[in-house]
Amino acid sequence: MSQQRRQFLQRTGILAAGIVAGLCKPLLALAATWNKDAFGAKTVADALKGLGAMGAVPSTAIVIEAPQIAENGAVVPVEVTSNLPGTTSMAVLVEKNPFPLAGKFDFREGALPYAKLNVKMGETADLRVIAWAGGKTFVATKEVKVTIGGCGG
Amino acid sequence: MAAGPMRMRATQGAGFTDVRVLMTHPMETGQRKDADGKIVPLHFIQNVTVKLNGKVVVEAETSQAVSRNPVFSFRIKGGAKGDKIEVSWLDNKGESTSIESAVA
Amino acid sequence: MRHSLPLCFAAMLAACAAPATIGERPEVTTGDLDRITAVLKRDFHERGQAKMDRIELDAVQRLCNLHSDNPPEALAKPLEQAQFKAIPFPEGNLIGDWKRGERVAQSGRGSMWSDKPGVQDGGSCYNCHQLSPREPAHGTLGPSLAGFGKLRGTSAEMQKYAYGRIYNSKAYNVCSQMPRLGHAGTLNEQQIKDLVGLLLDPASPVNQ
Amino acid sequence: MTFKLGLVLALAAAPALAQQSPYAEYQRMALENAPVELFELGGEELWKKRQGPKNASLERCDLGQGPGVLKGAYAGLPRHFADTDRVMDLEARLLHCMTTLQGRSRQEATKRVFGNADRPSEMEYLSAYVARQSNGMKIAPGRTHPKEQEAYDLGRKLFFHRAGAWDFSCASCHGEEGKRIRMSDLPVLSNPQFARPLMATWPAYRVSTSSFVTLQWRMNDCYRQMRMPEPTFGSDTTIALIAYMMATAAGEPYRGPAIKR
Repeated sequence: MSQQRRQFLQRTGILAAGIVAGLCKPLLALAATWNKDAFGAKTVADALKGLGAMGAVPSTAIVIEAPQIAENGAVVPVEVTSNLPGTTSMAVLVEKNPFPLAGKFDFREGALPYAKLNVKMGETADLRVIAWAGGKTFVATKEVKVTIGGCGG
Repeated sequence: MAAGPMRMRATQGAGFTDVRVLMTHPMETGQRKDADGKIVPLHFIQNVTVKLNGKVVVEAETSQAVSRNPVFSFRIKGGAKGDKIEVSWLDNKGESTSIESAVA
Repeated sequence: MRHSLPLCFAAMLAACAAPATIGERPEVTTGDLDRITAVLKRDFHERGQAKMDRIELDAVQRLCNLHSDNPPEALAKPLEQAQFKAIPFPEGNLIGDWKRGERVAQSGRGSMWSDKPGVQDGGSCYNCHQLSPREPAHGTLGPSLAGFGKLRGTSAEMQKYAYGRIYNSKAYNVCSQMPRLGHAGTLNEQQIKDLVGLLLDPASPVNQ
Repeated sequence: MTFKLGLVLALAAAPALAQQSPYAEYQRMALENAPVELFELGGEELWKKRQGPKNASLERCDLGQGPGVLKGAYAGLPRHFADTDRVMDLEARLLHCMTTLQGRSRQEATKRVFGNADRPSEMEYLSAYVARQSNGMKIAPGRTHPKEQEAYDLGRKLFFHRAGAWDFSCASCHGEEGKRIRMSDLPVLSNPQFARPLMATWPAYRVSTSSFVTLQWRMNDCYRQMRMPEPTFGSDTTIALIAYMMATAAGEPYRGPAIKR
């Protein structure tokens, strides 16, 4: 465990998280939207079309942190940050997955354009991250190699 | 863990509050076969919402490509000790869960 | 680089901190082997195709356990010869279909309690060996077999060697770490021929 | 003087060691983002849950540091317990507490010791919860009682004992430095240098199956892949092997539960 994580856990040890695990279905159902066209797309091109991000411009201001080699494709940690001023949304796509779009994050006033998640990757592929900023779309990619381990039995 | 606990930790970082949330969910792709060779139906979280003191700050749409038992981190500008953070999820079957805690 | 200088220092330090016996393979006597077998008989139970007779040691296992996998020549040779004699070499061409062989080489199934009884399509070859250079995810417990046939040709002698080595590796090196895949009933004659094809066929990816 | 130099060099080598595996970066990131705490939470609930014919919780269970003491308990196992006159690992001891404190039958309590992603087992949840309380404490299994020495010796012999349909011992795969199965590195578990970091991170969340796995499971699944019959849960054989490997890792600060491939 990293020093950082240990400190993190110690610091948060005092926090008694009040768990309010309840059903608030009607409220959420009303608020929720889910982009069927983009998430149902089987190719990156169709997913980008669904997102309205076809002409995204490459940008080094999008930072993708992911391992170069993943020991297992079932869990690939990905951390995305946009340093583009006025970033309102980011999307994470896994190029060779059956459905490439993994997630889209809308950041409202008060949130930083940052997200960390674990994604599944069927095979070695590029991660493609889109950012929306100032009415334009930007893109960055990073390859993650996925390997086979174990006895396979 | 088909149904189980949810966990959240909101901690102050350098100029932001780090919100780490763990969810118990199978995130089925609809392509996996169970022990009897039957396809396990598609079952995954579609929406994740983060609220700060009741106001929405992050709205996420997700797919079955997110790993089982999802773990997300988000960052909220500023954030003071005691601020209320609420995270909720909604899946494709209409099930949902939420968790609330204060910034530590 | 696994044997970098600082690493050796770390290893030395770690070794100093531990009792001298740790890490070494202990000497065992025939009495020890009998005691261990009795413990295993008490602590294990059959499951699926993995029956309790698998606990019993045969002559090869007994010899290798007694001599830390390094038995004297005088004991090893006769046993190797006996193992060799028991290999049922088929007549004629032993080069099977390398495509089927590749599937057998890729699969890690077979002979486990979790497998269906009977022969599965699994030789577990890539778990330990490099074969086709197209498969980067190969183990390193055994030697690389890339280019195996290219280097050795396809003579009847070589076919027989490859077949025999897969059927019963202990016929060539009595304490080899490689399973006796034919002898143990994990692979059948056709599957071993297909693996010979994978190793020797000039068209096989192993020889590209 | 020379010793000091060696120490400095060894310390300097620590980061180099961590860099050794091409997966080091993956393992660091995956651990930071792993759902291990969910299992610890589930374990805490089970520890406190009243169940069995005696309608009792496990809160008075003695894991070697006194009834109900969890801090450092895992790092001190396996060890000899006077009440059973037996060397026990965490899972065997938990089973003992389920049968004695909760009055459950051995058969019922071991009906499902290894779970899966859909339904983890009680042992898995409880192992996660108990192991966490040894975080940062040095691994120090019992080595003084004659039965502890006996278990260690048996474990060491078992580690190298070749048997079964494929003539394997533990050392067939975990006996030589720098080897791997497919792309998985194979730690030499008889060598403290490799046993220490490995044993310090069990039990663990296994990302390939999204399930939480314990050392009893690891022994069981290795024997499955060695083409042997099945070792009985909590048997002397499995405990002896765990005792041997934990003793080989002694002195390492425990830092689990962690993740595995």
